[in-house]
Amino acid sequence: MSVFIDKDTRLIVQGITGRDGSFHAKQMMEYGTQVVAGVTPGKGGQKFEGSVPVFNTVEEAVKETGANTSVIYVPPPFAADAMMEAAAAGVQFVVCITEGVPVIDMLKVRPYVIERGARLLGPNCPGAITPGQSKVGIIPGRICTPGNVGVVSRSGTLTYEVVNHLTKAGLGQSTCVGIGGDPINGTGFIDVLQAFENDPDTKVVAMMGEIGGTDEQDAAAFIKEKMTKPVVGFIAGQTAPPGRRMGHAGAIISGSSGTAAEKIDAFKAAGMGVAQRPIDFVELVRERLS
Amino acid sequence: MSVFIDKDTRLIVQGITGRDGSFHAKQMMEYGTQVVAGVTPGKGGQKFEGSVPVFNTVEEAVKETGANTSVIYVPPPFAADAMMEAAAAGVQFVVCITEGVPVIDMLKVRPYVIERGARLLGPNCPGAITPGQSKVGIIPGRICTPGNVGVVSRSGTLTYEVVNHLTKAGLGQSTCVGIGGDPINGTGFIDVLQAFENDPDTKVVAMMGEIGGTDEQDAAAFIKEKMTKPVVGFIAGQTAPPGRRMGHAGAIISGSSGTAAEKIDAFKAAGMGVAQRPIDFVELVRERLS
Amino acid sequence: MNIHEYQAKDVLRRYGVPIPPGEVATTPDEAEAIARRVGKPVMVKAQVHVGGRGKAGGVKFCPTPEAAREKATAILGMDIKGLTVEKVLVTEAADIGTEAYVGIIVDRATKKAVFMVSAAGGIDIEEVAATTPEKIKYFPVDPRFGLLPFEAQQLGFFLYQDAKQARAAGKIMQQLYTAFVENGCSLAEINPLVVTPAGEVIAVDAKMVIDDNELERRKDLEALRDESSEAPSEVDARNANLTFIKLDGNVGCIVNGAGLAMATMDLVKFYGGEPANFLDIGGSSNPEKVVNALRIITADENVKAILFNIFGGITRTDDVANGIVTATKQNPLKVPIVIRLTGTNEEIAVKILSDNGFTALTDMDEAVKKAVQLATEGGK
Amino acid sequence: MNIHEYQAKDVLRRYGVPIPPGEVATTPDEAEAIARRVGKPVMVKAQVHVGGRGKAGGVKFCPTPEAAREKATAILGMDIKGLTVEKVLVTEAADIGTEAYVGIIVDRATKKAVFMVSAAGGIDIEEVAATTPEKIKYFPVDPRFGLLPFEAQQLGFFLYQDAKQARAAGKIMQQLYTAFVENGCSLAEINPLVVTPAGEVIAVDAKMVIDDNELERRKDLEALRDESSEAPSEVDARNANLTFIKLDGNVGCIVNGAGLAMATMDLVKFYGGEPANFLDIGGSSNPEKVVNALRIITADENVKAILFNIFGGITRTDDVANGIVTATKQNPLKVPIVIRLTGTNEEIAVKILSDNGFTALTDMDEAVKKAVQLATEGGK
Repeated sequence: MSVFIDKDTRLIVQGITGRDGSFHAKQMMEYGTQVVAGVTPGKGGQKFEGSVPVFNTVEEAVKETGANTSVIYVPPPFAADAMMEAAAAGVQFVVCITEGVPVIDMLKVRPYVIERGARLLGPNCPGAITPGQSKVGIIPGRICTPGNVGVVSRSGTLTYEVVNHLTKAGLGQSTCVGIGGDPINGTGFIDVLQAFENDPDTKVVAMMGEIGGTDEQDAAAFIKEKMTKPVVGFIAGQTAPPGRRMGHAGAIISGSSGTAAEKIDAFKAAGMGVAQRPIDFVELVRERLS
Repeated sequence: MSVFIDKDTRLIVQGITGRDGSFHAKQMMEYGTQVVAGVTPGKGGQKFEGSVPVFNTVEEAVKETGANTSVIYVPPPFAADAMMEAAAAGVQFVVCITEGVPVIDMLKVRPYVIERGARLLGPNCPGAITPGQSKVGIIPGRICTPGNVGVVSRSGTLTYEVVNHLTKAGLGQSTCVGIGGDPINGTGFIDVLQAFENDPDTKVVAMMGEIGGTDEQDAAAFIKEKMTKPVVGFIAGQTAPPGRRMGHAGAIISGSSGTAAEKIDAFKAAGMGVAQRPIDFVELVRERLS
Repeated sequence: MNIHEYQAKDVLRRYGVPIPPGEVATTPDEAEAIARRVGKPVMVKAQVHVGGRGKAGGVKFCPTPEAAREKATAILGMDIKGLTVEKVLVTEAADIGTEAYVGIIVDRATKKAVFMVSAAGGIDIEEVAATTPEKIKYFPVDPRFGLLPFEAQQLGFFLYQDAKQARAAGKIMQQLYTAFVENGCSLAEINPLVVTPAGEVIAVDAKMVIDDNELERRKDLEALRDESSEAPSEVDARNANLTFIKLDGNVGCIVNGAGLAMATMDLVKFYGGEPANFLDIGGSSNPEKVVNALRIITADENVKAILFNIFGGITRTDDVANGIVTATKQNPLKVPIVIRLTGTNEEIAVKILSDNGFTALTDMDEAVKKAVQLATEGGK
Repeated sequence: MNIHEYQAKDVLRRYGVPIPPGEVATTPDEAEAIARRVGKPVMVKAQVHVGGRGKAGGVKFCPTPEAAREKATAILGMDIKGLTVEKVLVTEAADIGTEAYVGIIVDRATKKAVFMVSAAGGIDIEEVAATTPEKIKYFPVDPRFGLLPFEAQQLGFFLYQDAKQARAAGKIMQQLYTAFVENGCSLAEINPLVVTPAGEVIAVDAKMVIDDNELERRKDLEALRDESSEAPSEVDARNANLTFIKLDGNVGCIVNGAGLAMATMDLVKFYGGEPANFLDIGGSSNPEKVVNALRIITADENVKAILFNIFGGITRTDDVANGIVTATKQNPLKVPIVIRLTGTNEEIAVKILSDNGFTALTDMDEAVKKAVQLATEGGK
């Protein structure tokens, strides 16, 4: 078991002939992900790497290959359209890696995707990986190993850092999910926490948050009320100055809400373990696994 | 029993201080309808006819009076907004009498109202009446009498003509519903037929259609497949020339679909009684009631 | 309301749709001057609100400005299906590779704006629909999101294999959709949508029908109305807020409500007569409307009897009675009149009428029978 | 991206929002001339991207053009919270009856654009939110339908009892919403929204923040950027596609990814150091970015040690290694450097670095501890 993706994931890569799309399509194929189709309008009929059929539209790709998941590597101005196209074609899990999607576009994408019953991860996220089964996105497969730790994070490389520590310590992962830090996205902490709670293979959850907003506080409330499984949390940005945007849309503190201290307090109030440093996850998770 | 409205209907009149709104509000009150509120922005705090409180917004009117139904008499450019306001405020049955609502507006009103779980009747319709209980709209109360005939029609005065015949012949009505002839409206034949099928007090249905579109054919298919109660039908426009718009948006024949002959054939194929003249309803309905 | 091809093209150009240059002319001189400005072979196209212009000789290719003058001379003033050509569009003659059809209508069945596209363009889409329906793709647009780029592109790929052409067509469809919505259309179409031998996608003919209900709030659209291309009696009726359609019979009908008006016409036929018109005085009570209705009806020399059929609901029958009295005093009738009215203020109406020498009936069948009988007698 | 009040007002005027006339001036002469054109008493308002201008003396009432010159002379060149005033807005001084607040933000919690309106305007809305939250009405807008007229009017009635004023405010809110959406804003506000003694509703101050992600496709909005009102090092970083924020410490940090960058700064602090900056080189691999990052970091004289922390995923660590080698060849470093890298192409990167005399670490904690130690030693 796992969440969102597994060995039965049949993946479409939107933007497969682009620079990022082709690089990561190969990486995902090497990892063992079933990449069943690519989409690039105008390149329909070609084969990617000699084996993966390329289509003009997601609709065709789904019809011909029975794909159930899609990952998007298209430039920001076209990303919103790509997400909606995937949802309209009946794709159940849509992962958008693209960074820099205008937030005004996302205001409409979110209800569109939800209405069509699809789950959207991202945009501006590293995707998800179920070690040993399937990788959808850009999380380096090498640093992961199968196990029982569910990982969910708002950032990319910080996730890798933590996962790397866990793997080195022999603490494998059920699924790692990067939700991205954009203000309007498809999947939030609570969605992933709920999925981990329901997943028999997840025994403990590692969660990496950031300053800005109240998503972590809301997640803490959810953990306290609804979760039986232990969760260990971390907040990046304790030294960040207030009122400044720290590199992605998520990381901004304004006023009294969204500070690291406030979020850590919420974690503690929910009875969560709190990691001070990324490496602290190792001990905190280990304690809760045994 | 009845459909859509009954003695528990608590009605808001939107546009109650206008020319048509005030006239018909009085008529409805005289008929015995519980008119619990009026809405005219800027006239909040006034009393209509010394007793009905007027509010600035439908939201307030619902909150203060527990209204569950609304009828709209506002000029065409504001009608779409009025329908959405009623649905947003939690009104369950919204009746729009206004004629001349731009069809482009209705394209958005329809999904808006449906999403909010409200039923819309109209626009450009005469409303509904459950004889002896409640009248919402402009159908003359005088010509109706309680009974077991459900009446549904795309037009206004033609409905009166038929109802008048029925009443004179002693054939009372459960509810009379005018759905209006606009291309995009809230409630169609099938919705009303389903409601009559479910209503224990309705024994037979009288249905008046018009040339144009395929609503009557679709209704005939529904009657054949889903209805146990007998339905008598009529189509206006047998002598109308093709390709011309006959006075309201509904009544246009184009190409091979939408002619009176085609609709009458569909009625016959569904085993329905077919009235050649309005007065024929009397005998056809009477046969099916006994 | 129909607008002319040249007007529809002006609208669509504002939304970015690629359309060959052209201007409208009302004289051969103008036509020649436009052709000269275009500087290439042109088409001269009759601007009338009726289909089948081409077959009627209203569309001609002109290799030179002189030819444009000559063809414009022939087409201006031509009668096409009863309408006189007052204007021609003089427009660059496009090189035509393939012809496709792209249209949007407000669809009663899906309750949405629906795209219809077909690679079999250039002819009547209804013919395609009847004979080879598989060649048409229907696509209902979600009004909350509009026509999304990927949807437009999918429609483009239905028309063209070539990605560049599919994208160009998709872009045109998005522009057409925006124009459709922003101008309150009930129909907008490009037929043919042409791919030139050079691979460009352009709109060679365009049609737009504006929803009549839009005109009240959009005076800029109302201004596009060309009354010269409509029957004068219908223009007159519209200006009096009446809906009127002239037919060939001899029983003039004045009714309130479209459904009842059609049922009345049907009943005229049922009892052996022929209706002379459809006329709906609408819902609101206004004696002036009755006066205008009588004026329009009696202008038709075929009318041998006049039938009023009024079921008063929102319409007050006393207003109608007053209108009849006023109108007949101004212009005494030369044909018999049958008045049926019932409903709101019926007693007052009956009194007004009988005080002025009219008889009022209350039964529709009786009134229709009598009107048919009078018309038949009068026609002898 | 913040834009100035005068720019936001120009945008909102295009959407029909009633705003008193005014123009921007960069010299006292211009200010006087504008005041003369306005022909009424004016306000002279410093245009800087910082709150609290008024308290800092950057907003002055001027009854005459001469006063406008005088106040402009005082305000231009003034330092407000570290920013120099380069421009002033000279605008008609409105008669103020009541002051309300109207704003829209993109809200992370509801995932919608949310209106915030309050009759308690004129001051910082965050203060109102903190002290009297019941005075603010929040209204999330359904993005599929936009702000509907009745919704806008309801918000208007929350501000004003008077129907005319409520309607006027509602109309302004619809205009503000359209401007917000069409210009890709993350925030748009009018504060105060004023009712004049004559009963007119007008916008007296306005603020807009454009989503940075919008700028790539909207060069017209990018053109509104005023680099003179930003720290030069941050302008430099942005032009190099880096996200950089200067802080006061002595450990210069170069990291890939915002989350890891913040975690690195936190770890510097944890081990007793102080980060000199936030710097995210982003996801894509490009040696040029590393060169620019080093140039920007080393321009800060406080920096006593440089810490690279790269976890290669999409970023290829060999690209980073090449960047470090290139940059340090061009401009030899004057402070020690600690390089931690792991992930994609790690072996190649380590070889490149060791071939060029650098040592690469793979453990983050170890690297941070070493950098803090070197900075502390260097700082002595």
